[in-house]
Amino acid sequence: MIRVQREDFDVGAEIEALTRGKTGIGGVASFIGLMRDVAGGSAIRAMTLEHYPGMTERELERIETEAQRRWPLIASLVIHRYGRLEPGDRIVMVATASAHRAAAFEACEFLMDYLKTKAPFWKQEETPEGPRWVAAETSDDAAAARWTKEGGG
Amino acid sequence: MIRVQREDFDVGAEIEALTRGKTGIGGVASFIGLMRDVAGGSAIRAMTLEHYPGMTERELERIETEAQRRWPLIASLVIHRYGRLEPGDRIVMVATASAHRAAAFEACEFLMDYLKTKAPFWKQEETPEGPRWVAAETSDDAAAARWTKEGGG
Amino acid sequence: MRLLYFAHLRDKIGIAEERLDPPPGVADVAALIEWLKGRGPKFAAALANPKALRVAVNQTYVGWQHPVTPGDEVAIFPPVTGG
Amino acid sequence: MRLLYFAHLRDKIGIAEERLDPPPGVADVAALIEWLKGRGPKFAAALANPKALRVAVNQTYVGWQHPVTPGDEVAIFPPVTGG
Repeated sequence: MIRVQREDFDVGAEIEALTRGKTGIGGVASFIGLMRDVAGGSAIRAMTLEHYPGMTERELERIETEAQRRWPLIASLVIHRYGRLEPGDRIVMVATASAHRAAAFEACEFLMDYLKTKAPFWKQEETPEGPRWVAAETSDDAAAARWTKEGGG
Repeated sequence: MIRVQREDFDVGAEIEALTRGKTGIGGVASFIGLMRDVAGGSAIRAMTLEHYPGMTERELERIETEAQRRWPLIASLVIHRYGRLEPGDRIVMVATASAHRAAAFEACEFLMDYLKTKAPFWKQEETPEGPRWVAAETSDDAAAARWTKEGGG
Repeated sequence: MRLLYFAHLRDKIGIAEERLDPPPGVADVAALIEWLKGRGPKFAAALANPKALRVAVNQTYVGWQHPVTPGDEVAIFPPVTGG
Repeated sequence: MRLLYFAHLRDKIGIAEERLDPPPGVADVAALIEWLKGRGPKFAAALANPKALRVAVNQTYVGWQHPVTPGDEVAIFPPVTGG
């Protein structure tokens, strides 16, 4: 399941809803991205996440489908927020459930790596020097590329 | 922080407590181990986790210290339950928080792998054929061994 | 054709969305970008570095040889920074 | 010396914990296991396969050459299955 929303989410409730009644699940890996108060040496007061409505949902669904194709997932979830966020706020959550932990961990990392390089979101930070668009990280491209090399789990 | 307890835990509340006020955290990786209703081809009604009080805490602390030495963690948490559990019940939770996601993911996997092979817990399952002690998995030894080969993050 | 610009590309161009009818010779993404650059100095500056551009046609990432047709939704944006 | 047995080892031996005074010649883990095996058929059966045994002295994993002394807490158990 994927969701793109302005509102915050409840991590415990989301994992509970994802796994409830599915007693074949042995492990749930999850990742929560939080807004940091520093970036590139500047203090960040807040940031605004812009996205491309329509394409965002399509890309997240495509990435989730790919993860389900590569690993034996019993359940998966991607939630990504947009709008204005402050330090400590939750930005993104990915959770993957499988019978065994290796598949859950790998699929969770895969989803985060692909989301970072493919989901059409852009961050604008509010710094003491004014607003600043965040530049893409080459380390994110490298992280995503390893899944192409390995050819999947 | 490590905890060994009979009671269940609240995943969302634990992550919230672990990260609150630490606005340098960019990502939290977590893993939750759940009790499955099948194992080795048998339906499992329940299981009882026995442990070695005293040594369990020492081993978990040792493993957590090692993870903090290898990766730049801002916070970490290991909770492991003991006693009687039923399918769908939470068994274990590991959470690792860092500025960036790669360190959080790696440390979380490391903690789970080491916990599986070093923390003195033993599972006895209630099967239709009677109680059965779970045998150790060689795949768990292999998973833990990769951290020795790689020499850390 | 519906054109969408996002993030700092939109800031530089000064437009978020527009409807355009490129001439018939503009048949793929590369030609469209070239044609847009000829529309004024803001477009020329914003679209100067092709490596810093990502293009989606009908909400799917495409390469520069991908065809564009009058009914398409074409989005041009910088590399993404979500997650 | 305080001896502890866990999981199916405890079930086989029939004892969870005992206090023992091994003879002075029993100076390391290997000698202790050998001496315990001589205490009866249940011990001999439970401790027959050294590869299936893990040993902790004073709550720390040790190898078979690790010394044991009268004040130690020695735990013998099968490979762990937590997580």
